[in-house]
Amino acid sequence: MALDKTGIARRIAQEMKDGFYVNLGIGIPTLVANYIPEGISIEFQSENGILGMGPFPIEGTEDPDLINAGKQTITALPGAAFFDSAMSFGMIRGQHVHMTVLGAMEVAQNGDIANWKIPGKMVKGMGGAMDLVASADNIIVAMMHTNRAGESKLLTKCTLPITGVSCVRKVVTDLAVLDITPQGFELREVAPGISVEDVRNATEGKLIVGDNVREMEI
Amino acid sequence: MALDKTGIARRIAQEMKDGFYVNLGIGIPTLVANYIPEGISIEFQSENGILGMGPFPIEGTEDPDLINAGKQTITALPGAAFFDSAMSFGMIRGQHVHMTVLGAMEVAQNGDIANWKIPGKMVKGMGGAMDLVASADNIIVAMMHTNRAGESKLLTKCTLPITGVSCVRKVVTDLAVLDITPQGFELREVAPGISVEDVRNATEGKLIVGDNVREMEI
Amino acid sequence: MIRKVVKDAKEAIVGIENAMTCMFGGFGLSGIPENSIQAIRDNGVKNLTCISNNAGVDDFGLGLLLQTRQIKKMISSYVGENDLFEKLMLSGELEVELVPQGTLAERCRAAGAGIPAFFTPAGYGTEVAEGKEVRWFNGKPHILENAFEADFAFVKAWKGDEAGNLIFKGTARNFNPLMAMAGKITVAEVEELLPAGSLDPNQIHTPGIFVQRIFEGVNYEKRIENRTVRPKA
Amino acid sequence: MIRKVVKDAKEAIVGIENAMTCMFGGFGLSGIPENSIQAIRDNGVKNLTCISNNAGVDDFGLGLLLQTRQIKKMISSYVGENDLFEKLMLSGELEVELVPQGTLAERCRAAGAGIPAFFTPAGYGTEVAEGKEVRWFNGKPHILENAFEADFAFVKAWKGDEAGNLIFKGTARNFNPLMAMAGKITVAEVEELLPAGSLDPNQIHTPGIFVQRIFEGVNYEKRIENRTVRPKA
Repeated sequence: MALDKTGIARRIAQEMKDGFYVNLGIGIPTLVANYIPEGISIEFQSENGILGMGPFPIEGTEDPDLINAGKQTITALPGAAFFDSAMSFGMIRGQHVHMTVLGAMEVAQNGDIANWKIPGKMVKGMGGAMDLVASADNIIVAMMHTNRAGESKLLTKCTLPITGVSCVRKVVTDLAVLDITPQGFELREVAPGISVEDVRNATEGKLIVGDNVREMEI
Repeated sequence: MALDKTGIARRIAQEMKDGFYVNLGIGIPTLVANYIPEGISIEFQSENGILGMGPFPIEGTEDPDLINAGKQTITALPGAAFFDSAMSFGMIRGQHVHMTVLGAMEVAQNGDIANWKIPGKMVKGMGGAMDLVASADNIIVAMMHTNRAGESKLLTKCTLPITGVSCVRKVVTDLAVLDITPQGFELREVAPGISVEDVRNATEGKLIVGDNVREMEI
Repeated sequence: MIRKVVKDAKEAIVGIENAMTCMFGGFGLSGIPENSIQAIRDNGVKNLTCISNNAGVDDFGLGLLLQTRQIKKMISSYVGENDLFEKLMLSGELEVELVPQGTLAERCRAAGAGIPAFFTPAGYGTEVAEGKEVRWFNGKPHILENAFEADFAFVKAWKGDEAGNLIFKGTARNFNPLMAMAGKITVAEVEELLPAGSLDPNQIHTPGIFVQRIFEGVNYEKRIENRTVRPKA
Repeated sequence: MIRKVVKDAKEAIVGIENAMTCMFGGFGLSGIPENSIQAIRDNGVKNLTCISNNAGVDDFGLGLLLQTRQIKKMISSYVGENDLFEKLMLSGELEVELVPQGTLAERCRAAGAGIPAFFTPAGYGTEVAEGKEVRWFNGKPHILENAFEADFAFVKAWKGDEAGNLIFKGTARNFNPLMAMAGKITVAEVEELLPAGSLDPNQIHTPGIFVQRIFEGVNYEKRIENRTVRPKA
């Protein structure tokens, strides 16, 4: 069965390594914070100016001066630090943030990503996404494998204006875990109950299937 | 009679305008702080990271964590701020500092200044001088008119490696006040008891003498 | 002490003119100069180019100046959450330049720090890079971005002193210190204005040299855009 | 909490190798990483390239590593006040690259902030500009300067916490926060090391993300280079 959003977040949480500073985008990526494996230490950065971001505040303790990049009220953990936007993106561009998890509208088999604009329809802006994808060594995309119309979001080439070039390293969808390799989308894992054929049918871009595809453990 | 260093400092202090942020170099420029006219407000910046620099500390209260760019122990006035070197030179390059007073070995009639290096003899480095002279709109040089060998320090062209190009606006020496103009060193004032001829004899570069040369009031 | 204290926002915006470029601090509705925005609306000045990470919401923040059609152009990184904005943009009434958030921040800082241009990897290969110089460093492509220029910068701080020093709180800091550096005239409104000497000089975020005018703001609403909470245990 | 605390300077410098490039915070003798410098001297590693605004004095600060001939090259803005330095430089034993102080600071920050190069007016028309690209902005010439690279950055702070957050005191801040951003491995020594949560997150100068190793230093001398005082009233 295809994963739900929580399942995608759980699977991505397994990618975290001890000592990582991590930036989580809006949507599914935000959920990842809830599933960090026991025994490893991670700190979350939000690009609007906090390191050491904690969970949402207890009702009644919200502070308008303490939000995340999704403009949600948050809390700060012991050891947190606040800083301005130039320093924040200094951390990002300077590759001090080890991993970025982002949503996407489309990912191409060469690692291009599109997630900021649908010409004529939606022009909200790129926010910090272009800085994030151009900088981090380790970009993971969290998204559904197909859009609401059932069309694949894993493409030969992006059709929407791109956010960054050849930057995505890994895609985790409701159906599969795929690495971006020079050959294309290399299938690593399938969701429980999902077949390689299911993934192939949902993937427009070039899919590489090796011998060692396994089922996700989540 | 030619001015002493204190006299030069007193004359330069008259150039200060209310609301100026000022950076004073090492040597004669440092003395300027002692002669700010009554009724105007000035704040001193030192490029190692303080705004609102005060006088030297009372004996016994020196703090190794509180020095100026000459590495002298100082104090901080109420309203002072400390900052890092990048922000400090941001203030300087960004022209937030209104006036810079520097010493010099040589000044050329086009406003070039040399004050950081004597090849083969003295190579201490430029410190912040190159940033200061390249940035400020209002650079005043405080120096003796001639060197110890009696040679003019106001030249047609600098002989030493320069610190900056066409940047000096005004020179105040023991003999005179001169503006740098497209025509050369324009004599504005002479020290009490000094004649225009004295200044002419001590000036190797092109000297412009208008009708309105007056005696310094200090 | 250099005199910088003004009475209120009305006095603080004196000199603002049609077609000027103005920066506004804040991220979403957090840390925005509420008083200055109100005063600009009351002033009625028109054809402004506004540099701000976001454009407020329909009835708050810079949304107020969109309602009154005082903004000709917005330079921002993210402009969602504002229906009027979308309508004005699609109808062509409002020009919009979208800039990656980190580039926006750095272009403000650069303006204040006398750095006219710098290379950044952000936006390479995208629409943002069109017409910009590309150069490779360390095996990676970068684009050349220029410093902004701004006639006024409007920022909001938590505490300030009469010397113009500012301290921000939490993530309300965001773009404020960078824009404070960048304005030809920087106006700081603060929740609490204190005598010089009241703030620890080690803790100043924006040294007073960057601030030309400062006042204690009134009636801060500090609206929360996206209230998210955990239930009480 | 990400683990960063090490026992002492000896443990903090593990991995340092001959011919590495190291940054050292401090201005004159103020804010220098005294413990780390001692440990590097004891370690004996050689042929270092050192980026530091100054080179210490004969018997303190980086002067200690000059005595032992561990430094191959100094990149600094001002190297006066050190006779041994002058002797080594003139004899050719020591390479020296002089950099304008503001450019030095900005090249450190740029390294940490992922800005590979930027334009600055400082040094145009001087020896410093030789071989560098010149470009005019706003009617003024500027030169292109590159970010530094450093294997290690050694910084000294007043207070630090176990999360690596740093707070500096007075003008001992200087280059320390910039170099902290720039090191592949940044070692912070602090006068007081506190548990996470002890420092106000609004007051952090260097967020812990930039610091890989932190320890509480011992026996700080904090020598004053140029003691100037007024007499007691």
